Amino acid sequence: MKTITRKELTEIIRPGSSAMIGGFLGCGTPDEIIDELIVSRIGGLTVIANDTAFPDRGIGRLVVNRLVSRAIVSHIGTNPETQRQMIEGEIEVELVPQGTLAERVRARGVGLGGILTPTGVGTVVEEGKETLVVGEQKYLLELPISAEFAFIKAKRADYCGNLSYSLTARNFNPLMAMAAECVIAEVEEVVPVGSISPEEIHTPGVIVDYILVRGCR
Amino acid sequence: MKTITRKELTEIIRPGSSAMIGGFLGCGTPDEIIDELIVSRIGGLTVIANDTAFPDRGIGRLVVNRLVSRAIVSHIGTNPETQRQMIEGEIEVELVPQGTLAERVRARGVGLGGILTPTGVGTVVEEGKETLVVGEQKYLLELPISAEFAFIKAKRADYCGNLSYSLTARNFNPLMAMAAECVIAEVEEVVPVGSISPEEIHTPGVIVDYILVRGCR
Amino acid sequence: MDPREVIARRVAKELKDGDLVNLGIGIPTLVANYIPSGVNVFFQSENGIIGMGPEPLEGMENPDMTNAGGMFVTALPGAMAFDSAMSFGFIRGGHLDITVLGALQVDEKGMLANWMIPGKMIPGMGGAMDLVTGAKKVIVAMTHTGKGTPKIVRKCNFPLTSIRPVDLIVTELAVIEPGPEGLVLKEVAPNVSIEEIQKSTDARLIISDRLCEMTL
Amino acid sequence: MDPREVIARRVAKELKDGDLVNLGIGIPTLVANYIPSGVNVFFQSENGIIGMGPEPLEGMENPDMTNAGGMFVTALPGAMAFDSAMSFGFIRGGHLDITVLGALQVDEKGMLANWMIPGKMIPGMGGAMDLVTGAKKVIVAMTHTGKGTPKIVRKCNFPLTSIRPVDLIVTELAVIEPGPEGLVLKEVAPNVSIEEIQKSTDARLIISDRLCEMTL
Repeated sequence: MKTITRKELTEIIRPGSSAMIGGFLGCGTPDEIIDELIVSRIGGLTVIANDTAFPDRGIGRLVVNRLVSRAIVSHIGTNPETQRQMIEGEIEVELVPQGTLAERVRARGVGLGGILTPTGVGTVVEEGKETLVVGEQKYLLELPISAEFAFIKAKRADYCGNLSYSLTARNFNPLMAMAAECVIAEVEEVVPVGSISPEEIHTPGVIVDYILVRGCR
Repeated sequence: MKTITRKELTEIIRPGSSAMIGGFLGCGTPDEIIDELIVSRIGGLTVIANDTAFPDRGIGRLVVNRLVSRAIVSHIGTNPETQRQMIEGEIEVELVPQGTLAERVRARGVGLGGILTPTGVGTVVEEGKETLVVGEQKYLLELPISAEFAFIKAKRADYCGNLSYSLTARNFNPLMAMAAECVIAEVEEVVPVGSISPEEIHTPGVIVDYILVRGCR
Repeated sequence: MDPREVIARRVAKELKDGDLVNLGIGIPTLVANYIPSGVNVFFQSENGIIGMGPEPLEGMENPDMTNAGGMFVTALPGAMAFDSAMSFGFIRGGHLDITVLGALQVDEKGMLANWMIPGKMIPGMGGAMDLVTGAKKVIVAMTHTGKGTPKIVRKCNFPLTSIRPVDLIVTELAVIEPGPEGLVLKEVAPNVSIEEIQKSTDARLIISDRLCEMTL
Repeated sequence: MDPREVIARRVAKELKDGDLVNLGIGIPTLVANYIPSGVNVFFQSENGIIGMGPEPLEGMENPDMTNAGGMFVTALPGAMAFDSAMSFGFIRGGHLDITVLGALQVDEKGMLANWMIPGKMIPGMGGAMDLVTGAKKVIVAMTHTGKGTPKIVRKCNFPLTSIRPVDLIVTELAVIEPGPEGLVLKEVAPNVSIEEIQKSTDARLIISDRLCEMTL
């Protein structure tokens, strides 16, 4: 684990990368990483996230700034700009049921080859997917999803990179930290090793590559 | 959620039941529930657990007292009595890789129809199982596992039944609490609602049926 | 009474003590305001909490504490936070007693369409597909028509949310229960005739033997 | 030097700073005693902890803090506790850098058998199948023979642990690396001849061009 500055982000993240980004309508999203992507015009991104938030918030700002070429998300209803870009063919959007998205990200992180879910059976979500019947119930085989980067937001880190999330800002963050090749965590503060109890650490430092402390340019 | 006594356990648990039991070599096992099963001779049990611990500890004591007719576990090496009963045909043992057991219990609790794991491919664990190839890698389809009861051990409960586990005593407990029809939790203490922080609650009270407080007869 | 309040009040009567409940955005959210006294329910929100409380007082908002609509909420004593996999574990795993959602269309078989109007509006399914597939009881809370167009139709022509039928439809005019024979009209709002309801409904309604007036 | 210590010392040299490491029961556990200075590793234990420390002082044991062998251990600063699904998520998901395990047999293809002797001893696989399948590097740490019987064989006749070959075999006599051509003898213990090693080995050994003496 290495602590980095906003400027150093631009040496690590290349345009055209795929990135999982934590957050739920902006809550638990790494806003300063997003700020830097916008300032440095790092575009052509494939974004895997719960949603595209609002035009002026979180991942929505990446969309408005035209840095996203593809989005794999469960919801775009709160961001008219995503809908507009999608309808005009400027952005590719793959809609995934939220629970399925969570399990697909998790599957990658924990080394499963896929999961069987009843969600989406008999709907357009089933199209092009393998189905299996287990005990008379039909399931969709949903496959793991991976990315080069995970941009996550935690409340606190310790100097080993152990992360602790807060309330509903947790959401997809710990799942994404497990699933990407390079994990960059934006945190509000860094505390001494040992000051977060073993039960309050949600993501271990050994899987975190970089820490960006908010407000440190 | 209802608080019960050891005697009331015997009105709830019938001989011949299937039960998931938390613990890892006895650590995080509900010992007083086991005491009561032994005292009341509630036998013919199908036990789903990580292991059968030691002859004088945890689930091992159920085996020694001949209350277990079937065990679905990952390891019996620390309990010669389980091995003896198995070889002599007195107990049926299904061995499941530990990570697969965890995912099978979890799958049931979170409503998945199964998971694909690379673990066990090409070994005796593959026998009789469906295999799938995803992206050139072969996986076993492992199915959810359920039980009538989950006997779990938590450090603390609040008066809503919210549970908090401690260190390595957590292990299978929160997964099992999600997967069984009736959840009975043995706890060391019950604290006022609101005194366990939202991040420290690992199992919500809404899925816990009964609480047995240690030392309360 | 405002139609939205009628719907929310009637849905609230379906909640039982100890239930784990998920309320969708819009009218469903209002249900929380009308829980019968003596009934204690736990609200789950997809974004990762059980034990969600009402909107905070001004100045007491916390950026890490929002509901699935992105609005600030509070945590009640005994609240629990978790990640998205766990959150949908509760939903898909059958631990959620009741989900209340809005609808674009519901049909004679109880099928729900609520996430997309082809070629027009594609908000996405969010958690709706998991909620309808996994909850023990699915209640649709919606105005009976959308700008005069019936939302209770013979067959949904918008994409379905799930092939699992909903359990109850509550509108400002009626309470309707999908069953094996079709949609059963169980309750009518005060001063509303069966004919008026059928007129605003594209699907054929079966009149329950025990039809009664909606009480709020 | 005790053969077990030789093995543990040599394996310890494989650990790199920052590695996440899982040590099996028996000889592998001893590896923790010989970590090179300046190398900081994190020990993961299947039962649910990263950051496991050594045995506690007498009287400082806690019943909620044990290792995968059921022995009391301590938590180092920065330790993290988790459930069994998460624990094997780290293992199966490729987050574990090194696993060190014992063996009943290893064969020419690097296949490992370590959980059952048919008709004789069936401890069960525990976490071994996941560990061998999922870890980035699998090291077998074992005595070269079992009561004089070779454990490095042409083909395992005990049930396999995984079809993923191990990466390194460390015994008190030799360091052997399975490769596409077979087992390559890379290091020999001081005062041990190649002939002696081959005599204690059922499988044919390929002598490395860069064969050297084992340093501890």
